[in-house]
Amino acid sequence: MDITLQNVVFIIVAIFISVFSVLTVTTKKIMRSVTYLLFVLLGTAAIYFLLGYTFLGAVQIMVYAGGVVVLLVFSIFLTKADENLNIGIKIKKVLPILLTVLIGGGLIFFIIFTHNFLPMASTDAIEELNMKTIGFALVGGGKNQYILPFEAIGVLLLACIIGGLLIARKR
Amino acid sequence: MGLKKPKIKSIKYEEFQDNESLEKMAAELNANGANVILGAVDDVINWGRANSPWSLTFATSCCGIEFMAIGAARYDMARFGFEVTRPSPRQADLIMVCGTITHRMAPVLKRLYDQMAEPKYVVAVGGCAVGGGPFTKSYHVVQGVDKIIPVDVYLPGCPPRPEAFLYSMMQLQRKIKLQKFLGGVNRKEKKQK
Amino acid sequence: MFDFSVVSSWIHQFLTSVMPEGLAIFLECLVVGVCILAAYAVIAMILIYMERKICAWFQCRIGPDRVGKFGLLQLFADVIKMLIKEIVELKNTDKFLHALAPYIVILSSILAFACLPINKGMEILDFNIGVVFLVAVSSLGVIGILLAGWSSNSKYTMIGAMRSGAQIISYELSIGMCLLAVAIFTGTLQFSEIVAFQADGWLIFKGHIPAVIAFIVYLIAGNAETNRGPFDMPEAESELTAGYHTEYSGMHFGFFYLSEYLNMFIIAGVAATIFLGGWMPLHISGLEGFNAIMDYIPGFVWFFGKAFFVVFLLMWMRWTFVRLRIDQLLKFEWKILLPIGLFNLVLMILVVVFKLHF
Amino acid sequence: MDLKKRILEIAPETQFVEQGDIKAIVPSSSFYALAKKLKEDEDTSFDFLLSLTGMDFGDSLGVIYHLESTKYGHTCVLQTSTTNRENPELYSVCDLWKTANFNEREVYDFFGIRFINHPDMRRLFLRDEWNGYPFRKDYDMDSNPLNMTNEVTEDKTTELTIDAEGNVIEKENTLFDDKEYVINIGPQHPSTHGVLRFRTSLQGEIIKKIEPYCGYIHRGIEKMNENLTYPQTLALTDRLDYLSAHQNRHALCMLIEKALGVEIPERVQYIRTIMDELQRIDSHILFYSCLAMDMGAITPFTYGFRDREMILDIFEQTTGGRLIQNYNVVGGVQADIHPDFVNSVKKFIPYFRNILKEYHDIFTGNVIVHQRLKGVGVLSKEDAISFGTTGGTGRASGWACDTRKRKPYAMYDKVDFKEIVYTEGDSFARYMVRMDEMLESMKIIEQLIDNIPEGAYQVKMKPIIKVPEGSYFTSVESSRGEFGVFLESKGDKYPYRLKYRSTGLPLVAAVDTITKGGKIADLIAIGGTLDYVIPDIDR
Repeated sequence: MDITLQNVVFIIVAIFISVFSVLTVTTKKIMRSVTYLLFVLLGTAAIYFLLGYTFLGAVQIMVYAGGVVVLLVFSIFLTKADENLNIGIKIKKVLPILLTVLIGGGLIFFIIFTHNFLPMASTDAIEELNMKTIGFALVGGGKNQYILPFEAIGVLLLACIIGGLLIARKR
Repeated sequence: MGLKKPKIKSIKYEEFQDNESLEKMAAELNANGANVILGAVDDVINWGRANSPWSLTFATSCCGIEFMAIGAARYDMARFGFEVTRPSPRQADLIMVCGTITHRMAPVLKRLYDQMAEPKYVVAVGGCAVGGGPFTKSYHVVQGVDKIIPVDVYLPGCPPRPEAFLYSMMQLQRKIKLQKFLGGVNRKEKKQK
Repeated sequence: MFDFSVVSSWIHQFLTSVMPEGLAIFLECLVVGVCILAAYAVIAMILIYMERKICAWFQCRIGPDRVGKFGLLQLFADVIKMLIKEIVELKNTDKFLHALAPYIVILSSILAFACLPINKGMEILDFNIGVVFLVAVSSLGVIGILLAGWSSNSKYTMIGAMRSGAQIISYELSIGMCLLAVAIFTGTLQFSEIVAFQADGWLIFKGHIPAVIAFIVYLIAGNAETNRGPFDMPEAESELTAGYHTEYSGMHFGFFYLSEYLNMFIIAGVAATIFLGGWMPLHISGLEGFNAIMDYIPGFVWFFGKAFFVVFLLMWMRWTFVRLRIDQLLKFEWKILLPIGLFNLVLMILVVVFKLHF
Repeated sequence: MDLKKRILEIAPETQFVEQGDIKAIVPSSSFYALAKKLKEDEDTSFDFLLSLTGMDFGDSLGVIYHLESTKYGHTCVLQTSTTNRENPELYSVCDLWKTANFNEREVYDFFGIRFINHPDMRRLFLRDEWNGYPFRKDYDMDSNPLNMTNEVTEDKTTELTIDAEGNVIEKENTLFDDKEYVINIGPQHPSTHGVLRFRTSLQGEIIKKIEPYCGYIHRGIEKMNENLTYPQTLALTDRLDYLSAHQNRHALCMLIEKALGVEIPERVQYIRTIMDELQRIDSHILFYSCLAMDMGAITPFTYGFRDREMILDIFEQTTGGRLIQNYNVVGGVQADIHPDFVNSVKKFIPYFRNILKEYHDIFTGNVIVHQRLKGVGVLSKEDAISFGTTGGTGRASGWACDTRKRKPYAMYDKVDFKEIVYTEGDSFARYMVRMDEMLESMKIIEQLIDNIPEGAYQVKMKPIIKVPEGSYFTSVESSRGEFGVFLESKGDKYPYRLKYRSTGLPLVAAVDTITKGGKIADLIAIGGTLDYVIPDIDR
């Protein structure tokens, strides 16, 4: 297997994501944890861009990096969070943790080894998805189109906004 | 009405008034012993520092109004690159002590000075900052800011005219241009035993 | 019309002829990256010089004129000074985050800067969802600001950061509305296509009323997005000393300073691209001779000319108006600007559906 | 109504001193009752405490109160004292007049007199750990060397109260508790106009409480005066409120002239009046500029300074000084006016009339300015009188407190001008009062400038001036309120006690009341419109 630029970039991004994922859960400072999470999300976006899913990548940045992380930072500001996350692992919790790790790891390795990956890098699959296709898929009513879920999410968000306003009003 | 000729110990008054002889003195001080490359780098750095001293917005009394005046239309210190006055000591290069420093203010001024990032310069503006001014005999006035922090340029007057402010800034520029960042030291002092 | 893609494809062909394609692309990326950084720095310096001169002009002053001819070297002096100034380390703070924050801010503005199409064939990041990408990366900057405010461990910076966060997040909506209106009109989200769409007339002329409304709303919201007066609440010199970057010194402060100006340029550049035709020359249908002459002016001149015009408008705003209060500012966004944006969106849809545009 | 009889009715032990201004000496035990009566009775209603001065009489320590009624305009001077120098205690009047709060703290700071029932007995100007009381005659000047340790801010204060048995006990009050979000604005802050410090308790962006800390520019001018001859004391008045340097000095000169009984030539009166009004315009332009700058508009700031320079040129022509003129002397003015003076003033006025319109165009008419100023920081008329916020601030609240109208001096009773009074009491009214006052000032100058009579510009005075024994008080309308000078003389060439009624101290005392419930940004706008000058507050 020859090493293409694609592969090199992928490996770099993968290492980036892995390192920061580990840091996110191991750091003892909550603010740093959020920052590392930001890097992980940005790395994920980079993978999307690498795959040619630019729309997904942009949405990933906008919603997760720009939205969720900002929300997290704000909530940390507004609540009185302890500076350090000194949560030691208790003996009671060791078994469930181990179980989760084993099952999760097993699942991932199972998928990796059994799934038949398409040879992405060799074919010219790196073609940007047309915006129009996505747009019509989102608001179209035909087969494999998503008007119903789209509307449902819209109503849900509206309900969230109204609920939020109500809670804020009461204070 | 003419001014009486003042006497300055270290320099002739005519030379003190004349910009060229001051520049000559500066060149002489600069001339000896700098490495060619490092000296050139030094010159660039000093040129940069000298032409952009951003001052802290700091004023305690009367001189502060004249300080505002040099920022405004007629005197316009922006011409020299002193334009930006930063309200945060971290970002300022220079503190113009405009006005009297009292005993209560002294620790605060010291703290402001300590908060500034190197390189930092101090101009003592007005009689009060230079040596207590009309309030020397007061129980609550510091007899000059040089009792608390090192001063680079003294600017007398009560309050000094805006032109004098600009002149003091130019003197400070001269002083900055004499500094050695990389290429050696200005003056070698013998180590005391 | 000069097409820059001729140059870039020639370079690409030359490079691929002497080395494998992967390496060539890598090299090109490197060169482009360096070019972006250089352009970023140069434009920031031009902007700062411009701001000083324009502000001096508004205020009956002269502005910098002693350092170099017309004070042209003033900015170099500032940069040299700032580069070698001490970077203060604070006690009892998270030093890593404190040092990281300016880089996040500058990263976001460089990424957004790279989206601007400067000339025909000279688009660096030109996705088919370019507009969405721009909005996405520019929203990253707010994290840097929040981190800067938090990690300085000072009440002033904290209030500054909170204000800034609330302000940027709110005004992003209005910007989104304006961009959406444009997207509806042009039917694309790709910057190069938006520009190409305006070949027979700039959008502000083609789209008439809704486009003009969108342009004005965009200018206001853009001004707020860059934290410049009259919306410079987070920095509000007279209230919070220097807002979220109070505790930053040396080049770290320099990054905030640069990114503020560059963000302004990005706002202006996007406005120039989507409303004023980007690098498209001014064409008046019927006047063929005039159009031909206009075509001789290279595209990047058009682009920068328009962008700097918008920058001038923003500076005019800044040096004229009084600062708003934070609650008034948010009220202004949620109660006035956003409804106008939504209404304008509907208007734009009507215009497009009934083909009322030129 | 005979005030003397009235006072004797309430407090029969009162004695009257008739050297200089008539002064009623009241024993400390009956003082509070008398003060309460004088304030609350319908026919006296002394609702304005003009000045509160601490005094060291040598054997006893005391306080002198200058009271005035805004309803009837009559005044009276009360004095009370205690002979206990170790532990002096007097009754506080801060529940009658709100301005007494800060003034009593000042007296405590300088003389060590503790006021019973005062809620917040802390030092006002000096550091908490200061040794001794500097204004006492037996104070050792070297007892307090420069202390460079950082100040510790206490959140607790003591209050002296009287318990059921009539004993004085100490009570502890809390300024800020630990849970409050307190930020420190100042002493080095771009918008406090110098070195004032506000500790501000916030709830989000909303201000819950403000505690001002003064003294960062306290230079002890009043104490220094006690060792200076009368002509020497003049020099320090200019440095008090440097934006009404001329008016301050006018007040002190007037006081000394009044005490000596010197008749001042009319030419001098004309010149002084014109200079006062020019100074007022100068100060109000600066007010406009600084307000604009505080609110984030730098362009109006430079416009203001551009035009201010023209007034400074006129000053410089005649007096040789730009900001601090040192022009008035006892018996006249330092030098005759410059031959070009009349011309340049006449050139300036029409120019400035036009410029003022431009100011209104660029700043007053702006929607954002209206949003920021209207309805923000309202001070009611009662509060204004109680705090003694004279000047533009008082007039914006509907209190016609212009000294030029109330107690005319110099040429003010002969010229025609309107007293600008607004009733809203908000920041915008405070701003508009000053903008309109500039027009009135120009009107006054126009009436005088052409008719300056010929004559001497100075009365020859004796080289050593000795003011006859007694106590005197005069006040002028300075740029930002009633500036009063109180002089207690023992017949020496030095004043025994010289006290300046600060125009800014009542404003700072009122800040907490005005800003309550506002935002931080409002504090800046309010501070801008209150227009205080810190060296004047701290003296």
